[in-house]
Amino acid sequence: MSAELAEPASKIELPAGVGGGGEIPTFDVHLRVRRYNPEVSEEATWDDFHLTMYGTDRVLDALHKVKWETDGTLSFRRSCAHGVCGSDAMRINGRNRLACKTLLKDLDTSKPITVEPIKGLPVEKDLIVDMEPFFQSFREVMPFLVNKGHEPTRERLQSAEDRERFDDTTKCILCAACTSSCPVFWTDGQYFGPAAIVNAHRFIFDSRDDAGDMRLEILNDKEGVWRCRTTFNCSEACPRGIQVTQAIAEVKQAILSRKI
Amino acid sequence: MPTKPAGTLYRGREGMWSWVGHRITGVVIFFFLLVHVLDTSLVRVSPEAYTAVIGAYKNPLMALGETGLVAAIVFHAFNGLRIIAVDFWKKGAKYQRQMLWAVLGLWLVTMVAFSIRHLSLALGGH
Amino acid sequence: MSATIESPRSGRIAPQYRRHGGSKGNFEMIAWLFMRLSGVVLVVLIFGHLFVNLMVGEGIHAIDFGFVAGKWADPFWQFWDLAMLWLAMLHGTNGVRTIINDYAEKDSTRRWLKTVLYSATVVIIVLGTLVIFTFDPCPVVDGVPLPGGFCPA
Amino acid sequence: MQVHKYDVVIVGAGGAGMRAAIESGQRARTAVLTKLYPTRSHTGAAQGGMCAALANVEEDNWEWHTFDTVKGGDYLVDQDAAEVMAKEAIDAVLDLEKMGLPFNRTPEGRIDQRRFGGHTRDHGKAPVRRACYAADRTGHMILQTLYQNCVKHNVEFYNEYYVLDLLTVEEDAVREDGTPYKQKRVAGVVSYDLASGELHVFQAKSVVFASGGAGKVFKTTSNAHTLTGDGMGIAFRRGIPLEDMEFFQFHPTGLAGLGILLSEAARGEGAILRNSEGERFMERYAPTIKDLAPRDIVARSMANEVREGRGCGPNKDYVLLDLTHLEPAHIDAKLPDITEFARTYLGVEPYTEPVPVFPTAHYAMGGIPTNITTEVLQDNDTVVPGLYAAGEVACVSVHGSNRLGTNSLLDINVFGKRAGIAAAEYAKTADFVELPENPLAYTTELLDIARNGTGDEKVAVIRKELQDTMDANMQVFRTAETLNQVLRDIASFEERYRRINVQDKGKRFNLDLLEAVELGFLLELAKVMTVAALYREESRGGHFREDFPDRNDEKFMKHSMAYKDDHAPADGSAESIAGIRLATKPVVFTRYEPMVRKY
Ligand SMILES: Cc1cc2nc3c(=O)[nH]c(=O)nc-3n(C[C@H](O)[C@H](O)[C@H](O)COP(=O)(O)OP(=O)(O)OC[C@H]3O[C@@H](n4cnc5c(N)ncnc54)[C@H](O)[C@@H]3O)c2cc1C
Ligand code: HEM
Ligand code: SF4
Ligand code: F3S
Ligand code: FES
Repeated sequence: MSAELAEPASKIELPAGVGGGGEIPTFDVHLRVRRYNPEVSEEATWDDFHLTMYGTDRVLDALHKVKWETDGTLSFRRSCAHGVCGSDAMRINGRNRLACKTLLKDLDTSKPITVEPIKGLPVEKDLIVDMEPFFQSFREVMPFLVNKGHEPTRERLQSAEDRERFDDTTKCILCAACTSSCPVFWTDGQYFGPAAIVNAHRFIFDSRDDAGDMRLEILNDKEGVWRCRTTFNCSEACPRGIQVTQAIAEVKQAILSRKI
Repeated sequence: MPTKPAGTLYRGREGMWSWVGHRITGVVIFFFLLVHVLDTSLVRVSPEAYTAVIGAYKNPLMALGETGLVAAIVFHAFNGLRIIAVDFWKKGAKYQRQMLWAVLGLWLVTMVAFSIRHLSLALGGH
Repeated sequence: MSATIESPRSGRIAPQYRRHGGSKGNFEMIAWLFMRLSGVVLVVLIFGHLFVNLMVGEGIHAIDFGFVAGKWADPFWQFWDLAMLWLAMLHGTNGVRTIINDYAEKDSTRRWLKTVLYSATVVIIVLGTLVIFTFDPCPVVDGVPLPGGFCPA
Repeated sequence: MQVHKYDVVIVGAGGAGMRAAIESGQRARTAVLTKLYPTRSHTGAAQGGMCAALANVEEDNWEWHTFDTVKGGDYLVDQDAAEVMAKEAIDAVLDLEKMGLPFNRTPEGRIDQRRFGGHTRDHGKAPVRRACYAADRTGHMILQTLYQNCVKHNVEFYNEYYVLDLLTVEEDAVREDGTPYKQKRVAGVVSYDLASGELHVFQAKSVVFASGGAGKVFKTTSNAHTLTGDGMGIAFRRGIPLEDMEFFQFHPTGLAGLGILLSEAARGEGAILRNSEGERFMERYAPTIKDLAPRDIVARSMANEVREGRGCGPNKDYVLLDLTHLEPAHIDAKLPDITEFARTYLGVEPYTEPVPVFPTAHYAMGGIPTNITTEVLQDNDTVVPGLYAAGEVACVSVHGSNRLGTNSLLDINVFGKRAGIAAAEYAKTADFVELPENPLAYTTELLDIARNGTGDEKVAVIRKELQDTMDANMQVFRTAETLNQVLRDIASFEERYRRINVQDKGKRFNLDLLEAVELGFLLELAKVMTVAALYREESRGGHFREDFPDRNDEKFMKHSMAYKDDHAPADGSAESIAGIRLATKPVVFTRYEPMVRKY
């Protein structure tokens, strides 16, 4: 430790309310969930649930409460419950969010909270969509390191600055919040989509990689980067705070400067 | 895929709505341009025909329409420049929102100036 | 008991999402670049056009055959309007092409709409170009100048 | 019935599963079955780092690493395995780098390394910088990099396929000494396709279990909702023993009520713990090193404060992690993740308010017993040919009674790789084992019981009660009394489990049904853990018995092995409780003699 810290006090006065006692604040929420089960009907419906929730609860907790206490058929994906696995991207009050990272108290609880599946991918049941087209686009951009030089016995060297160059796009958890928020992707689902471009970016700008040109060629496709209309929905939806539109712009420029 | 009821509208922010505006204004201008070339072509038919058609543009109602059209063009143009900045300026993406407010501000100023002059000319007559 | 069946959820893509063969060449890139370049130039051209036609002098009231003729007597304005015509039409056509690509659901509709679009574009560009170049400030029919003409005194 | 045939089937696509798949996929026809999309696996949640004695920043060597691992595990570590792991750690890290993992770099461009609890130079002389890391998301980068390489090598994934049963056959065999025994052999696995609700049989020459941990037996846990110990449960039900299940690591600083992990780095940077009276209580428990005492000691001290009524909050059930005396700039620079989690999830501003924390169940040291080639053992030394296990589901045992930080990401890479190679090599020479007659029978029945149940019990309610009793009685403090309480509770849960009612009767994405099946595994494992904990009348590493507070090498320097045995008499003796038979397995020593574990 550089700066020597003063030894903290052995005992301090805790501010009121921190030490304990009192009731846990609760509040009521009205959850509107878009339901769809092709085994029952081809028509989707809106289901309403009224719940009493606690201060630290997230939308995921509300969905769990419904599933565990009221309606076991409500289906949605989730795993880590703290925003690192990318399972539970869904549309909350009209915007793509991770249910496990959206606190109820940050939403306007005087109105119903709407929860819908992400847009543009085939809905399979309730909040579950078919992720295969999404992952297919990811796979198509060669999202892996290609190095043509011969393997060193130790690690390949990379300067801290070169490492920093692509740091932002390594944060992706493939949650699809970005791609399914993109108005261009909604139209016909052919667009590679921001997530695939983000993951191509991660390698194109990795100094150790030799296949950047091939990836740029892939994204120079008619369904590639040129379809992006800079609507910024992706950047705003990304739960990892990745500057997605910026990354797309960098890829566009890389293609241009290679061609010209 | 589920049919009815439709889901809600995606609640995009500045970026999405500016794009919607850009797209709509682009199409509007395009169709106007088609018509505008056609009517201008009348100068090849006869001076009278042209002057007659152009006369229609001078009608006060049309003056409002023209103002609307210019509003569309000005928005499309300024926002087009914003998009170009996002594409080519390093910090464009970061400041896209601020740039949109700048676009709207400039648009307002331009339109106020234009409307005063144009409407007073068009409606004032002589 | 069937022996091997395809692995159902790895690589099985709903048909409407399957991308059919990428485009060769750089057409989309060039179109994209063209939109930006033409956009910048169009700002100058269109704003100049609007300013001269609507803001200067008496504005729209001044516009009549004579006004146009006066302008096109000058090759500068001929070139100006010609550039504006071409750039705006190509820019607009490419823009609408993008929109058709986005929203047409079926390939056949797409082809249809684009045919209509391109035909319209060709007609308008050809027509406009002809008008600018073959424009006669003093049209004469049967030896008599048409009324409203802009004939040298 | 749908039957797929593969040389190798890998169950689980976390770090261990995908590391295995990369090796196996290039050598044999391989399928990876996973109940989650690979990138959703919980390996992605790991933050701190992965250690290897690269000596990039200071002198280090793998023997010191071995020693630290053995000592950290309170000498219950099999030392041959620890040697293998520490030695191969270096290649494991370099492999990942070559696959593209974006490690943080030193100014010279080498992989950077940092300190982590328990890792020392020269057998405990001073802390050493051994953990390789990628910002504060090393696990995420490992998971992504491995998935990327699976894509590169075209590994075949079956996503959202739940493996629910292991197909084995038994053959009569004779040991070298002439005693007859039943030799198990692997025929394949049975899997449930979540999307369609169909069962699929995967016939395979080798099966690798890499299905991760079982943290969901506890209420407060850093583990994902999906970590329900399926792999351990399946193996156990098929007669494979489970080793050292009493050892579960509790991390001191989980966000209170949520269990989300706040890295140990917080206390390293000067944060301290306080109780409801504002007192820095660690001064009482560990007067010299205070808040930086080992994980198990800190966790126990925290629990004791709460138990004695000095907990905070409305229910007085947590303590506080105080960072308010630190400079905000320092916090931002060193602890960005902590501040982010505390703000997002508790709405607490760590600059000015103390953060509510409580020990959180973190890591299962025990699991399916394997040897160092990752072959699964059906008893102390008989290998099940063709069956492999790696990662948190397995017990090699490199973690003994307490895992060192950063050793798990290492474990999954070293032994994942070994498992992939071994399974593929075995498949090259072996033949398919004939599937047992009616391979779906067991699974069909399992699902039917859950699906067609008409009782009035809810899965979520039983699960919650299970987790509550585990947190209350099986957590950092254990006594014979609390453990027996758990066993009584579990007995009643098991009875109620037979009367559950699953609401969703459909076939598509019936997660309701699978939660019921998962609860079955949780109950089974909770029971094994408790029985093993009851048997171990000593305190060692992550297992602390208040009624036996000392380590007892004489009696308990050995691994516990729990077998499912429906004929085990429920005579109340420690070795045999209602369906579980306990045995022991010797610990492998190579060069380090047990010493008192103190830092
Ligand atoms: C918050 C947190 C932080 C951590 N930090 C560190 C650290 O800094 N350093 C360190 O070394 N360790 C750390 N660990 C521990 C380490 O991350 C894990 O032990 C390790 O990642 C486990 O990897 P795994 O491959 O065994 O399992 P997982 O990554 O959990 O993967 C399990 C896989 O099995 C599949 N699966 C499960 N059940 C079934 C089934 N029935 N059918 C089919 N598939 C199934 C799942 O889909 C998943 O793909 C941390 C753990 C946590 C929780
Ligand atoms: C005045 C100067 C203009 C500028 C600076 C400009 C700029 C742009 C730019 C940069 C784009 C690309 C948007 C994108 O890729 O997301 C665009 C699109 C478009 N422009 Fe223009 N433009 C101008 C004038 C015009 C004119 C005169 C027309 C009509 C003829 C027009 C019609 C369109 C159309 C239809 C689109 C497509 C919109 C879309 O895809 O959403 N523009 N414009
Ligand atoms: S870029 Fe962001 S939003 Fe898109 S998939 Fe990755 S993490 Fe999700
Ligand atoms: S939302 Fe879509 S249009 Fe571009 S900026 Fe993002 S990819
Ligand atoms: S559950 Fe993992 S990101 Fe939300």
